[in-house]
This record gives sequence, C-alpha cells and structure tokens, in this order.
Amino acid sequence: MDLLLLAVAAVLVNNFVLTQFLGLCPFMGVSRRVETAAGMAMATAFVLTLASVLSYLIFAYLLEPFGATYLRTPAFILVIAVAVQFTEIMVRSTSPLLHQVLGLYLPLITTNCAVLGVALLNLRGGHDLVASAVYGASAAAGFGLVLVLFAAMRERLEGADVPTPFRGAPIALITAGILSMGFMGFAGLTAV
Amino acid sequence: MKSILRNGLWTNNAALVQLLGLCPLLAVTTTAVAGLGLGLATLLVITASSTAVSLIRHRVPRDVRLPVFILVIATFVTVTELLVAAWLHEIYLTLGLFLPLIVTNCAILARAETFASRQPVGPAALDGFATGAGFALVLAVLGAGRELVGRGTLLDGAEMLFGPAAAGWTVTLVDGDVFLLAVLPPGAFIGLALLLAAKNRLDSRD
Amino acid sequence: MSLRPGLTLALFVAISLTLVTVVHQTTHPRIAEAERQAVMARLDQVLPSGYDNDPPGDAYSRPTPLDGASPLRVYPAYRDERYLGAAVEVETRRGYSGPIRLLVGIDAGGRVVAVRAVSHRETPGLGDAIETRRGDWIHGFAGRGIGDPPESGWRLTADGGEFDGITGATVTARAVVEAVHRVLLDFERHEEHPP
Amino acid sequence: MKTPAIMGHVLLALAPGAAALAWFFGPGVLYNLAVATATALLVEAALLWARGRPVLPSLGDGSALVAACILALALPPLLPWWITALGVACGLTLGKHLYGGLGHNLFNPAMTGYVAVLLAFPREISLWPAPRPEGAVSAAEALRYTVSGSLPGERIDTLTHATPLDRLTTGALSPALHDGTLLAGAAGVWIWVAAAFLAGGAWLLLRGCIDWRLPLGVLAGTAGTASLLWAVIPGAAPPDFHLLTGATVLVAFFIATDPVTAPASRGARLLFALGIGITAVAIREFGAFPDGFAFAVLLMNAAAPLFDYIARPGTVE
Repeated sequence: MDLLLLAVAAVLVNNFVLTQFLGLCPFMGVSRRVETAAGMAMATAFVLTLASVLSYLIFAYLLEPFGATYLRTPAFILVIAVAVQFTEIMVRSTSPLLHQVLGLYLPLITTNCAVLGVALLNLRGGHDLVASAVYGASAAAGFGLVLVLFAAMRERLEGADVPTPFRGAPIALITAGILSMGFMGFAGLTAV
Repeated sequence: MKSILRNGLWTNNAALVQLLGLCPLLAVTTTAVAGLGLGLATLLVITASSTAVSLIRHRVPRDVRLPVFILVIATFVTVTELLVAAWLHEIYLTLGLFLPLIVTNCAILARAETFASRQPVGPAALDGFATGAGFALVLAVLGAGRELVGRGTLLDGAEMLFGPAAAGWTVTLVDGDVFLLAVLPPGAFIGLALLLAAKNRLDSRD
Repeated sequence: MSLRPGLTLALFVAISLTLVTVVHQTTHPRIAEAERQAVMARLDQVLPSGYDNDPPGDAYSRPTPLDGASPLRVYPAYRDERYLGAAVEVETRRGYSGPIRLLVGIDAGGRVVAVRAVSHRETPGLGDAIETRRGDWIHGFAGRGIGDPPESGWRLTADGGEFDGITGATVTARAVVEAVHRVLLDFERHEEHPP
Repeated sequence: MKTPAIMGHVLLALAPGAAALAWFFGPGVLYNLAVATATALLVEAALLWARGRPVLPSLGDGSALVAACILALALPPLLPWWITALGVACGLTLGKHLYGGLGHNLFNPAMTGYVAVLLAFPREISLWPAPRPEGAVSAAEALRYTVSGSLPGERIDTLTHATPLDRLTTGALSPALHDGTLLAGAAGVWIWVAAAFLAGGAWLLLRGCIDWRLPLGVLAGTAGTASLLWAVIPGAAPPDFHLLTGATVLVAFFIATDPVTAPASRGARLLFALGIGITAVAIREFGAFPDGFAFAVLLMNAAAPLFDYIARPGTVE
C-alpha cells in the first residue's frame, strides 16, 4: 500500500517534469514525435530504475560505512555514466532492433537531471532498496507519460497560427504550464 | 573578448536561447534571492570547470574525455555545495536538491566540450564566466518577476545571501498574495515563456 | 598504449577525491555548527527562555498519541538541572494533502509557549496560513493549556469549540488543533523529566 | 451550422442553468456574467488588435462570449470583480490567442481561466453563499462585495456555506451518507441547477449542435467510477451525488463538447469523455480540491491529440 502511494505520488502528484522540474532538457528537446518520445521514455525508464538501485547500493554499502556521504554527487554521477554505458552494451548485444530504436537517446540520459534527481531524492526520502526501485520506475513512468502526451500535442501545434514571438519554445512552455495547472489537481491524492 | 561576453550574456544565452539548464531555472525561481543564489553557484562552477578543462585539455585522451569532464564538474559542484552549506546555510536549505543537480546542467558540459577543451585558459575562463553570468541573470530576473507577481514582494530573504545587514532590503509592494499562480509550478513555465517571447520580440526589432 | 586512458581516468578520480575530501575536512566543523544553529533557531521560537542545556543533545523520542504518525521527538529544556519545559515535534496525518509536522513548545506548567509549522504540503493560499510568514493564526495557541479552554473547547468554532478556523482550510486548522491538544494531553501523562 | 449560429445556440442553452443559479444563489451570478462578458469583449478586441487581425468579424463569432459565460457560471456566485476579469483574461490569452485563436487552441479557454484563478485565489473561490431561502445576501450587498471584495463584519459569514462537495472533501458528509439525506435540504437546490443545465444541454443535443458521445461519455465515466468507488470504499459518495452536484452536467454538455479541444475521431472522443468523468471523480474522492472537473478537462484536453493518434480512423466531421 505504501509502495502504491509512493508510485501514485511520483507519477501524478509530484510529477517529475511538471511539478519537480526534473528532466526538462530532453522534454523540450526530443519530444516532437510520439514514436521518438516513446523510445526516449523507455530508455530513460530502464536507466532510471537501474541507476536508482545502483546508487542506493553504492550509498548504503560503500559511502555510508566509510563515512564518505559527502562524496555522493560525484559517486552517483559516475554510477549513472556506468549504468548508461552498461545499458548500451547490453541492448546492443541482446537486441540490435531495440538498439536502433533507443541507441540515439542513451548517451543523452547521463545529463538528464531526473536520473541524478531520483538518486538524491531516494536518499532524502530514506527509501530502502525496494522503495528506491519503485520510486525510480514510477518517476520514469511519470516522465514518460508527460513526454508522450507532449509529443502528441506538439504534432498538433505545428499547424497552429501562433504569434511570432511565441513560436517554438515559448508556446511549448505555455503548453507545459497549462498541463502543469491540470496536474495541480492531483494535490492531496495520496494523503489518505 | 567583447564578443565572448555578448555571446554568453545575450546572443547565445544558455537559458534563453539554448534552453539548457531548465530544471534549476524553473524550480528555484520562486524568489529573486533563491534564483540569484543558484545563479551565483552555477556561475562559480562553470567558470572553475571551464578553466580546469582548458588547463587539462592536452593531457586527456579522447576516449575518456567526457567522463573526465563530468568528474571535473562534479568535483567543483561538490566543493561549491560544501562551501555554501558552511557559509550560507539558509540558502543551502532553500536550494536543496538543485545545488547538487548543477552537475547535470547541460550548459556546463556543453561549454566544456565545445569551447574550453579547444581554447587557451584566458578565453575559456571568460567564456565560462559569461555563460554563467548570462544564466544567473535569467535566474534572477525570472525569480524577481515571479516573486513580484505572485507575492507582491522583492528580495524577500535577502539576508540569506547577503548577511544580516540585508534584512531590510525586502521591498513589499503589496501586502498579501497578488497572483499566487506565478509562484506555483505553472507560473514557472509561463513566466519563462513570457521571457523568451520578450527576447524574441527584442531581437526581431534589431 | 590502451592503458593510458584508464590511468588518466584513475588519476582524475584520485585528484577529485582528494580535493573533495580536503574541502570536506575543512568545512565539516562549520557545516555541523550551521546545522546545529538551524535546529536551534527553530527550537528557540517555541522553547521556554533561559535554558542552559543543549536541547538537541538531550532529545529523545516516544510513541505518538496520534494515529499512524511517526514518533514524537522531545527536546527538553533545563536551567540548573531544573525542568523548564520542552519542545515537542509532532506529525499529524489529518492534513489536507499530506502530513503536517509541528513544533509545540510547552512550559513546565503544561502551557503552550508557541506552536510552529515545521513542514507541510497544504494548499498554497489556504492551508499555508499555519506558517507564521503567511498568517497569525498559529499564534492563537500561545498561553493555552489543558483546561484552558476546557476539554470541549479544544475544537474549531465551526465544530462547537473555541478555536477560530482558517477560511477555506477547515481541515488543516482542525488537524493542527487536534495535534496540539493531543500533545498536551500526552505531555501531562508523561511528566517524567529525564536528567 | 456556422460558428456564430452555434455560439448563439449555446448561449441560449446556458440560460436555464444561469437562471437557476441566480434564483438560488442571488444576483451575484448576474454580476459575474456581466463582468465576464465585458472583460471578454475588451480582452478579445485588444488581443485581436495586437495580433494584427480584423477585430469585428472574429469578435462577432461569439466564441469569446461563450467561454466567458461558461467561466462565470463555473465560478462561485459571489466574487470580487477582478478575479472574474482575471480569469477571463487568462483564459482568452493563455488558452486561446497565444495558440493563434479559435480553432488552434489545445485547451478549453474557460477551464484554463478557471483553473488559473482557482490556484491563484483559492480562498475567494472556496467561498459559496448559502442558497435560498437561508442565503440572505441582498442585491446591494452582493454588488458591494463584487466591487470591493469585502463585506462588513459578521456578514462575511454568510459566504461560508459548505457546498455538498466541500463537505465530501472535508469528511463532513459521513452522517448524511448513512441516513440517505445527502441531497436533502439546502443541498437539494443542486438537483434543480443540474436539471436546468441538463434541459439546455438536451436542447443543444436535439438541435445537433453537439456530439452525443461527449456528454454521454462524461456522465458514464462519472457514474461508473462513482459506482465502483461507492461499492468498494466506505465513505465514498453514491453515483447520483456525483452526477447532480458541482460542475458535472455543465461540463458534460457545455465544456467537454467544445469541438476544438475535444479529439476529432469517434473512438477518441469516447475515451476523452470517459477520461474526464473518471479523473474528476477520482480528484473529488481522493484529492484536496472539492471539484475535479476543471482539472480533468485540462488533463484530457492535453491527452486529446494522443487519443486521436491511437484511434486514427473514423474522423467525425
């Protein structure tokens, strides 16, 4: 039950993109086609879950016992880089098809602040191994949901007669703003 | 030299033109002081890492260039985080997660990769400084705008950044909330959109 | 030849670790002090004045009287070994949109010194009126205690009690009044004062 | 049918609901309508001018008036004028003209404006006067509140009547849940308000102005989710309560049916409408806001292009 609440909170109430502002660069940069957005979402979901588990393990079994918790930022970013590399190698050797779909996005994920953000938020929330994995996966689901929704909206926006100064990024941000207003409605959903 | 400054501050502004580092930009700009705080921390990190990357540019083999750059940035971020925690503890608490997340500000890696790793120390440092200043400027302006429209105040909490003497700097234009939406998450997106549109409008006039 | 990249990376990891560790060693005492100050600044708003002990150092936990919430954290205050009162950090789960954490300062006579909201997720513009920077409502508890108002008065006026509600945030106000009342009752029952 | 004709029909169809609200909650409803329409005309003209578009033809299509009236009827019946005006201005600017005007917008302008002011002025928008006969706010008092945003001393208490949805959110409904008096007494006026909006909506349906899938989907989504929760969760409200209170009927017939912001294909329209009902009931039962329909509309507006993408074939003209 607690894990379910944690998941709902991460997907809807505290949506990573719209209320916590994590993962915005790929959100603005990549999401122009529904297919590419879905590919990006899947790649990110995998790395995010893997990285949040690995970061937890590193923190609990390496940094904490040695009293070196202040090293968490460099340690986590290295873990994330390794996780991204590992994912790429694994995907390439097991499924060339999947690699074709995801290959392009994998290197970008290292600088997706959502990944480091999840690792740090897991620490703050005092999550254990299972909760870290669930939180990572649901954060990724929330990220993917918004990414795909947004890609479909931007396809429709391409034909719109947007005033010149607002073409491109500004109207995308306005759309994100109104979508974020919609997500504010989920406030308190997990207070039960 | 002038062109480097102009590039970083306006023409190629990391936040407004390249849309890099949006996460902290939108997350911490609920007040001018918080925006400025994170802006200055980013400015420090980006100047230091651009300088360092330029210094080591001939010694790092191609294959490990990226991991080394990220490591350099992560080191400066952690050092900055520790310094802020020690001397500006309240700002440290306000910025929370977004202080360590400076690591993933794409603008820093982008400058290291495209500029600093190819230029001598002087221009590299200046470029880092200009990019960081441009970013800090946008953070402060967006923070000030949201604070003003949302809460009707300006520079609330200035003492967190500038010491106890600054406690009186807060300007209260309206008592009570004005248009609360501005300091909520939707206000961040809409505020930045308005800033971008304003810049587009100004540029198209030239 | 292929060793060079690996060695370079290892060298940079070593440099980075050393640098961060050195800075950590230098700043550590200051950070610890700043953290203590931050805790003390919060406690000082609710603790009875004139204590000479270290309340965070003497703090202990005990089970909460509120359903499903995390344990109470009690920060006792003494002067010359004489008990002055305590600050009690309490969590209530009856908030509108998530747990509310409060700091309730109580003097040795069982009266409220002050109440402060530590953290909450109440609606901006409504429930956040429990913060001192957003409203005066929370000051209404100062000087109250068990019997003042009487048992039946520890409710909102809307529920027949003596505490004003917060317009539009009845649930938040109700949760806070209930939490403060329960903490006072619990405090009365546990009047043990560990040295 | 041309746009102005449809908009004329919609305005007429809103009249019974507006009349019912004004009858039960006093003349504040009419003040809201007046402020909203005046602002809408001004803002629409200003934005058209700023975008260099011909002002009169676009102003005459009536879409801004319809959005303003829907927004005015969704807001509480007594409100300081600047909140109503800001809502209309936000709705028309953010929700319509930044996207290039009517036909290009992704989000319903009325609901965009409503949510903007709901988040910005949560206190004012949580205040509802008690309905007739208890609610004794005179026309002069209502005018005074609309103009100045305050009522003298004790009178402000007349504004703090808890609507049935407020009582659901604050958990004050539980006794009524057991003895079946949910919509008795003062709460009973909501049945009349719902019936009045339903009458207008049914007329629009008969005239062929709206696609039947949309209102039906919203009502089915609401009733279905409410029934399920009612059966499973103790303390949840029954389906008739969810259908008859708050903005359910208004949204089903007048907001979900906005052809620009609803999906284009049939299957997608059903998904969209069901989604509105489901999301709204979930927010009402579990969330912090009393009514979830405005949020649900924005969220489903956002999902509409994706629904269309999934259900490509079978476009409704």
